[in-house]
Amino acid sequence: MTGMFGIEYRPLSAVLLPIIVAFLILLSNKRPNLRESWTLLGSVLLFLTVSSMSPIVLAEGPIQWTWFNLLPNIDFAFNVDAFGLVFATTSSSLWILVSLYSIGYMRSLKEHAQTRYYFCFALALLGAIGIALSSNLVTMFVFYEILTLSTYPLVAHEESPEAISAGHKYLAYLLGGGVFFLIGILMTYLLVGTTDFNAHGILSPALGPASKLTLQVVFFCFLLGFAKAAWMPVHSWLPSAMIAPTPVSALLHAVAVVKAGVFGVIRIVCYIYGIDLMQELGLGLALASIAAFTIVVANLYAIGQDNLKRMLAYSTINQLSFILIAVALLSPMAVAGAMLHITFHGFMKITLFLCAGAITAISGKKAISEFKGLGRAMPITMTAFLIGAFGMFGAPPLAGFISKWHVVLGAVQSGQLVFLTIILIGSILDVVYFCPVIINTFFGKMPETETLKGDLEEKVEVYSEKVERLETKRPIYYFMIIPLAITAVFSIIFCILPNTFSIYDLVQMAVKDIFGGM
Amino acid sequence: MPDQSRGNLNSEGQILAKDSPSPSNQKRKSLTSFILTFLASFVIWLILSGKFDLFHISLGIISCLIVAYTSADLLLPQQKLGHLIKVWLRFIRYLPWLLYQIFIANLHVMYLVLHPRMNQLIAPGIIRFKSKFSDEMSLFIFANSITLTPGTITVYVTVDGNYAVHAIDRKSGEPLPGEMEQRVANIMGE
Amino acid sequence: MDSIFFYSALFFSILMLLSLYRAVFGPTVLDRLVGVNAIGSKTTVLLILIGLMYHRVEMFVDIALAYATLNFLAVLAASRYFQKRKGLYDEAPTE
Amino acid sequence: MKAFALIIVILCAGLLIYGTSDFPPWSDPESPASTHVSPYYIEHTIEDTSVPNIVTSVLADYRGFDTMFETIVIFTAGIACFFLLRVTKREDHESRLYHHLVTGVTLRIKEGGKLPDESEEFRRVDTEWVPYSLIIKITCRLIVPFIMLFALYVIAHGHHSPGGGFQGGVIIGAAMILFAISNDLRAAILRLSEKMATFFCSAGVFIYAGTGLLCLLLGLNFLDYGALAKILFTDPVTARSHGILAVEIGVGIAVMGVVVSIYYNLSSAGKHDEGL
Amino acid sequence: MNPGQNDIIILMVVAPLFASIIVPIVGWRAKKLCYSLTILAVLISLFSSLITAKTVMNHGPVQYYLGGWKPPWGIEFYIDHLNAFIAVVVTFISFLGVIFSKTNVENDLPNKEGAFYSLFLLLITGLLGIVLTGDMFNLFVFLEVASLSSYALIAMGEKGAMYASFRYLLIGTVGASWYMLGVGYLYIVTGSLNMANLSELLPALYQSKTILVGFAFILFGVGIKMALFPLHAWLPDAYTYAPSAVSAMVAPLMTKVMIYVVIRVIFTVFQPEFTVDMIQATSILSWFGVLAILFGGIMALSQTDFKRMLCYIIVGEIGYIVGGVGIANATALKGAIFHILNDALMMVCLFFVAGMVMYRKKGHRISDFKGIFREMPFAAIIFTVGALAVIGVPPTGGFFSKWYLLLGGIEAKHWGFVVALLISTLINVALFARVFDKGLYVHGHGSDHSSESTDHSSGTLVQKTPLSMWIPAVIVILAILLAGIFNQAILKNIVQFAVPSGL
Amino acid sequence: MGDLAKEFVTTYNYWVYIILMMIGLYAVMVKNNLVKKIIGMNIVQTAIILFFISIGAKRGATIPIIAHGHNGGEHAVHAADYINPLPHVLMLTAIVVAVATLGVALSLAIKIYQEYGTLEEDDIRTQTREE
Amino acid sequence: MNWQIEFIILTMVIILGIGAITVKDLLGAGILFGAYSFMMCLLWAIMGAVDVAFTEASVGAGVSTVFFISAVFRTTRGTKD
Amino acid sequence: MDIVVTIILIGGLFFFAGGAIGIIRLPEFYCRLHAAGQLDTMGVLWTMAALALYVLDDFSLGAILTSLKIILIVFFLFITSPTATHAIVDAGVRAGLRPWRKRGAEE
Repeated sequence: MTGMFGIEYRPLSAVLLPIIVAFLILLSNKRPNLRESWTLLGSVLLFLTVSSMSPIVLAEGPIQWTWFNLLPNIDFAFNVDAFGLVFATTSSSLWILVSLYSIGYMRSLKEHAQTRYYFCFALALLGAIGIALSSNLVTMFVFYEILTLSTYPLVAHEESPEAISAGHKYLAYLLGGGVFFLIGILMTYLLVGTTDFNAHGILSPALGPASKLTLQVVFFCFLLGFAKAAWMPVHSWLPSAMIAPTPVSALLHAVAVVKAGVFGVIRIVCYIYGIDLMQELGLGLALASIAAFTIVVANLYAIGQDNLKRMLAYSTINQLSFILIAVALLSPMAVAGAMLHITFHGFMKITLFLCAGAITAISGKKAISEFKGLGRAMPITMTAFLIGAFGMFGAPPLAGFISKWHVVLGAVQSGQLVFLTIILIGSILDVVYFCPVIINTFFGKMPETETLKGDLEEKVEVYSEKVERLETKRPIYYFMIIPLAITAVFSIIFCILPNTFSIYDLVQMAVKDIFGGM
Repeated sequence: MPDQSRGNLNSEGQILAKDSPSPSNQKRKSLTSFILTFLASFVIWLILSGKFDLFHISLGIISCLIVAYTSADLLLPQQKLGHLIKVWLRFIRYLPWLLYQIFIANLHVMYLVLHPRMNQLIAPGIIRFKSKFSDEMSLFIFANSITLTPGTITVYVTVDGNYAVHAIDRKSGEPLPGEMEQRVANIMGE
Repeated sequence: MDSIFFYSALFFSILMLLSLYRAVFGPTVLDRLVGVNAIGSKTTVLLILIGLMYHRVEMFVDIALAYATLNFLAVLAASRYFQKRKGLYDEAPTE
Repeated sequence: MKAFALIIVILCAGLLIYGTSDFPPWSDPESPASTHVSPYYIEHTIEDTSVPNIVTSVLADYRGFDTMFETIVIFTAGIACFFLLRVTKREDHESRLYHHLVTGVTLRIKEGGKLPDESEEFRRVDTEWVPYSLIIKITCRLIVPFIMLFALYVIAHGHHSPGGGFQGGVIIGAAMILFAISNDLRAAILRLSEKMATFFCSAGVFIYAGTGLLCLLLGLNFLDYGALAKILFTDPVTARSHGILAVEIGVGIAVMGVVVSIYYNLSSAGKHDEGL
Repeated sequence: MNPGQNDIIILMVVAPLFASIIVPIVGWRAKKLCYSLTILAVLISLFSSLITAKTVMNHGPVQYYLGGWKPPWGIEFYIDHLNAFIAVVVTFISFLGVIFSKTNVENDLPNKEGAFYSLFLLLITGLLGIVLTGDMFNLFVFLEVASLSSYALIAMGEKGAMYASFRYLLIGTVGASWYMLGVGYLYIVTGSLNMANLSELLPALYQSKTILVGFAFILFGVGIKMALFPLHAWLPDAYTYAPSAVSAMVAPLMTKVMIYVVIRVIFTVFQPEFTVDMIQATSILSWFGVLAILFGGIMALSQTDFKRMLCYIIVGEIGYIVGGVGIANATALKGAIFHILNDALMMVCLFFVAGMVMYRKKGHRISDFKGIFREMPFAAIIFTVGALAVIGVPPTGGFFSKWYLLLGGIEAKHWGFVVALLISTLINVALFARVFDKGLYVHGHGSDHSSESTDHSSGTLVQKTPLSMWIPAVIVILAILLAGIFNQAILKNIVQFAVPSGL
Repeated sequence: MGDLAKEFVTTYNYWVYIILMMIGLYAVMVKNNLVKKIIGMNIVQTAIILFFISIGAKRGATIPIIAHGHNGGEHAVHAADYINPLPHVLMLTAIVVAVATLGVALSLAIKIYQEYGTLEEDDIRTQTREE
Repeated sequence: MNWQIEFIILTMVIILGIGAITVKDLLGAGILFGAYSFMMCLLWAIMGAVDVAFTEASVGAGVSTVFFISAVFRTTRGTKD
Repeated sequence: MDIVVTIILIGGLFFFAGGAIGIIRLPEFYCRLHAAGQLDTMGVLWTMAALALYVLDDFSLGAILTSLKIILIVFFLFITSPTATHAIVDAGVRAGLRPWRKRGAEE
């Protein structure tokens, strides 16, 4: 096939699309409608491009595309393999929904600097897609940094002092981590002369010349580098980044940033070190311990939170560590579960965040204790929230069940019963901290002064006396409801049909590459 | 007096000081002075150069032309040729006398300087007198002659011939203006 | 003859040291100027003496001439300063 | 600060003395400095350039490129002084004193009085003006032409005796300065205007660099005066000698212009009024 | 090689030289013409440097005998890969700088266009001469040409520039004198001034104390000029107060060219076995680099003035390069040489931004950057690219030179340098985050007016940034990106060969 | 005359240049007045010129101008008869550089005086700090 | 051959150098610096560097002293040190 | 010839010595000028005459020209030296330097 849409050019076009969109957004900054249609168009095209690659990858194996030479033995190259495609599909499909939602959210709140917002959003997507598709550590590092930098203005979007300091914290953690990542890359390059990902790991030849300690130190450098994965000592940027607008939080938690972190860790564990080397160095255990610690502590934190978004943030930390622990078990099933959980958690968490955002945008409430009676006022939103929450602890008809099931199987497979226990405890604690929300919304009673009658439309009527803007911008309110409904639906669909978007096939293929079979 | 030049100046167009007309900006380019300057400088060139081949001579001619062109009006502003030669001849006649005077006076100063009780011998003071010259050149020669003669230094001269002379003791100051003025007047034909 | 030149040159240098006293310790600037002027005239002669000691006097005459010229210039410029700026004692604290 | 500076100074001195201990003996004819490169110059100067003054031949020919940039350095200084100091605006209250050239009378115009134009007759004088001493004026009038002649001699005879373009140029500049001191700066500027001085700066450097470029155009390397033989109709050795002369003249003109220009700007702080 | 190709080398120096002579004269009549003449001259210089670089790449080092005299006796231009590379950098940056200077000169220095451009060209001439020459003393002369013109140019800045320039002059002259003293020490024991000849003569004398002291003084002298850490005191003031066109040009180039001199002296005039093995000069140097990096970073953090902050960043960046030179293995040196290009590009980029902000807001404090992302979005983009390059974010060139420096540091196990480099990266992030915050977030808490309204009002009120500022800035960000993307092409074709043999 | 004294006398030039250089350096660093600093700077430069000229000195040799009377063009010129001309050439350049620097430095001093009304460094610093 | 003269002159050079930087009067310092240049010129003539001596005579004695005096004329004579 | 030269030279040295001592001994600026200006001029005249004579010893065109040059210098100094002296005095007077008076004399 020839032309721009030939198979070999698809990785490139997937990467170029967000850039083009970003600059189109910048150019049309005076015309909001045009700007937002670029965003939507771009996201849809990106999703189509990415998903069009999965049949080819499944059929013919990875798509290689080398652009130019960066450093000796290191090219600026893309290698679309199954695992990368999982992440790419997730983030590109979620971009569509988040864009839709953003339009509603931003317009309804009359946010400032919307051009910057959409511009940075597109660049963040560029980072995520690039991370997913890159074929070596250096290329990945490029996109990793792009992702970090482009999300910084988003985090500090509100421009209040707290927002800016949150942004600084975010930058400090992630770029500081980036430095360690760079060291890791440098050491890898020095030890083996290449940084290409390989399903069996590339560092094993280095074991001779370099000591075990070196490799262990390098691993921790990498781990520090992926501070985006928010494991426990380096997690604190995540809750403070909650100050950002909700779509941004959704982006951070579900679509791009933290997922890029765990994605990176999986890449390091499976594709740089390789399963055998990990076991030999005993690093799996170390990683699992960190993750287990994180799960427990993050859950305890989450229970104490009254702010919904902060609670969700700790929930995210907890879920990410769940993925890490799954990888650290180093058994095929567990790894498959981890990969699946990237996608599934993305969909579920985004549902939760979109709900939280909708609640804030419509009712102006942020604290869980104020949510009394909202379930009746906003039934669609709260139903979606319920779905997301149950998905989190893996209740059967929901997507979380599939991934958790795989992980539990994997834990059994590898015989790490301690960690199995911790996973289970974690899931139970999930229930505990979601309970207050559910109880408050569905069983609590709304305070007298703010009683809402009927469905959403009526609520808007009531509020129109107080808050004018909700009324005037009413149609765009649907922009917020529809995405979260869609994600909630997908959370269910993924349980019933795990192979939507060929996710399951791709995961299986990836695991087969790594372990040579399930 | 120079200090008077900054007196009380109020009236419009008051004369502050009288100065000689500056030769520099009056473009009196006379051929005579050009040729004379050229010749004089060429003689000096030959003394300086000491090379008589064609190349260096032509360089000399070019240089002397440049000098004559740029500074003929400086060296010889207005004199007539005959007058000039006469002045020079008389000046050369004047020189031995001047040298003799200088020598004598020098010995006097030496005596003063080397005398153990010098401070009692010297009696510095300023002498003022008016000379009869009106020509700048004669004023100049007279002033420099006074300065060269030890024991006396010209402090200032004005265009109209007022002199102030600093003398180291009475003996040095006494003969002024005296014989020297006469001789200088002779040179300039006044 | 060389030795005579040498000793007279030496004598000149010692005389210059004497003038130097005035140049360095002269109470007013003008005293320094006098000292420097005196050094200058001695230097002119000394240059020719050096030329004689090198047996290449024709080379040194030019330097002496230039030296005499420019010494004059320097003295003139310095004295010109006082013709324009009054107050020998006002501005500069003297020892 | 003083103690700190003293420590640094003493450290430097110690370092230098340490380095001095391995020097070859002073004025030793066998020292490397006297035996490695320089004998070539001494022994070949006549046959290469027919210039007896070795310093001149090395300066203008063997290391002519150095000298070219030495000229550029001084040119830079001239331009820099102009750039830093020159002011074109003039406060009006300064322009009150006028000199009537014909009679030599100095006038002060009252406030509101009509200012005469700067012309042949009237010349502006500044507040700091003092009458110029007659003796100094006449002395300078007499010796300035002589100094100029001497300077030209120095430039022209750089081949055979000490001197050369730079010294000659400085002496011409000194003659101009002498003139400016003995009369006033305006008189000097009337003789050699500022633009003319700048033009001389440029022209001098242009002569030097142009000679080099001419050599390049004639087919040899930059500043290889041997190439001039083609247009001077002489042998390359004589051509080199003439090339050196041309270069020296360039240096002389440039240096003269620069010295004069710097003096103009320094002595009047860029106002080009009365000057020192 | 035919002689015609060689003649192009001398054109590189002579073109700006002739222009600098003619420009002041032309300036009396036609002030506009000065600018175009200057551009023309620098363009010629740029082309000839490119052609020379090509020749060097194809045929190896080129020599040019000035006056036709063979090297130990005459002066030569000796151009190898290192020279050719730096010469291209110098001409390129000065080309951009000249284009940029137009409005600055017209607004701030009326009636002195001729002198300004003349000095500008002389500065370029001097810098190019330093780069090209193969003679130690000739280098000094060029150094003085460049320094003198830069003193004058810097002095014409805002209030305070005079005094800064004066200090620069004093310190710089002492530095140049020390350099000359060092050359004298070398001369007294070898009798030669030619670099190539010296490198042949010196190995026999490596035990001599004189050589050691001479080497030390050359390094001191050049160290002052390039503002290596303990000797940097003149730099921040001078470059902060200089006119924006001047600081955009002098700040990136002067120090870089001096670093070139250091590389020349350490690795060509003296052989690595002396400087690296015998007296360990390079390891001392690398520690000074480390100190410079840390000191520059910390001082930059405490600045409230953007240009002054950039000046301290320069101090730090010099530390990078000096450290890379000091590590003295092939990788680090490659990184150091490549960083010369990158640093020059990113510094010129950031100083362009400072100039633009100065033009619009009449100030260059960080607080003046408030809202530039809205009011001057393209300047903001340029700033962003420059800042990213300084931080060392991958697609820009800054990353790759840092990569090699780090790699070299790890190879040499020089952990101090590696750590300093990484810390400095973080400090740079913090530095630019401050500016970003000022530029990006104008609304503060509780934004009352919507973004669209500001968008409309800002465009009309303030005057537009002129085209002459635009074009160079756009070129420079393209260059930064291209230097990153095609770093392998640059490294493999030129920089690799620029690394001296014996390492 | 003892060996030590002889040694001292024959290397006196080097001692003097070091002393001068240090005087100049001290003046540049410590002196408060800008013109004094300029003088110090110039002294440093002259000291270096002195050093270079001392390099060129050669025992029993004459000035570096080929004498016509003794050995003109047809005779061979012996290098040992003439003082090493190269340092002279270099120092001519250095003197020119020194005077050029002096000119620029003095212009700057004048400008500083116009701007601050003083030439004392500490006064200038106080004024700068007050702003 | 004539180290004695050289010795005296070098000593004078040092004295003048110290004098030039210690004198509490800028004009005096300028004049002394001019004298310093004279001595340097003489020194170089003694060492046989005629061209350098010539240059120093013209530059140091003439031009640079005049420059100093001009600068002092345009600024101030007084100084604290 | 050598003896003549020596004698004249010593005469010149004598005057120079007088000048140098005068500069140090005389009590004030104006008086010092007398010593500095005139005795030095005389000294220059004598020494230069001696040197010119010595040069003339080797009788050739070059020698004559050289001695002429030396005479030129003398001539030059005879014009400039009194002028310089005058300039310094003038400066002193204008700068307001009071001439020294003997204690108790005249007033």
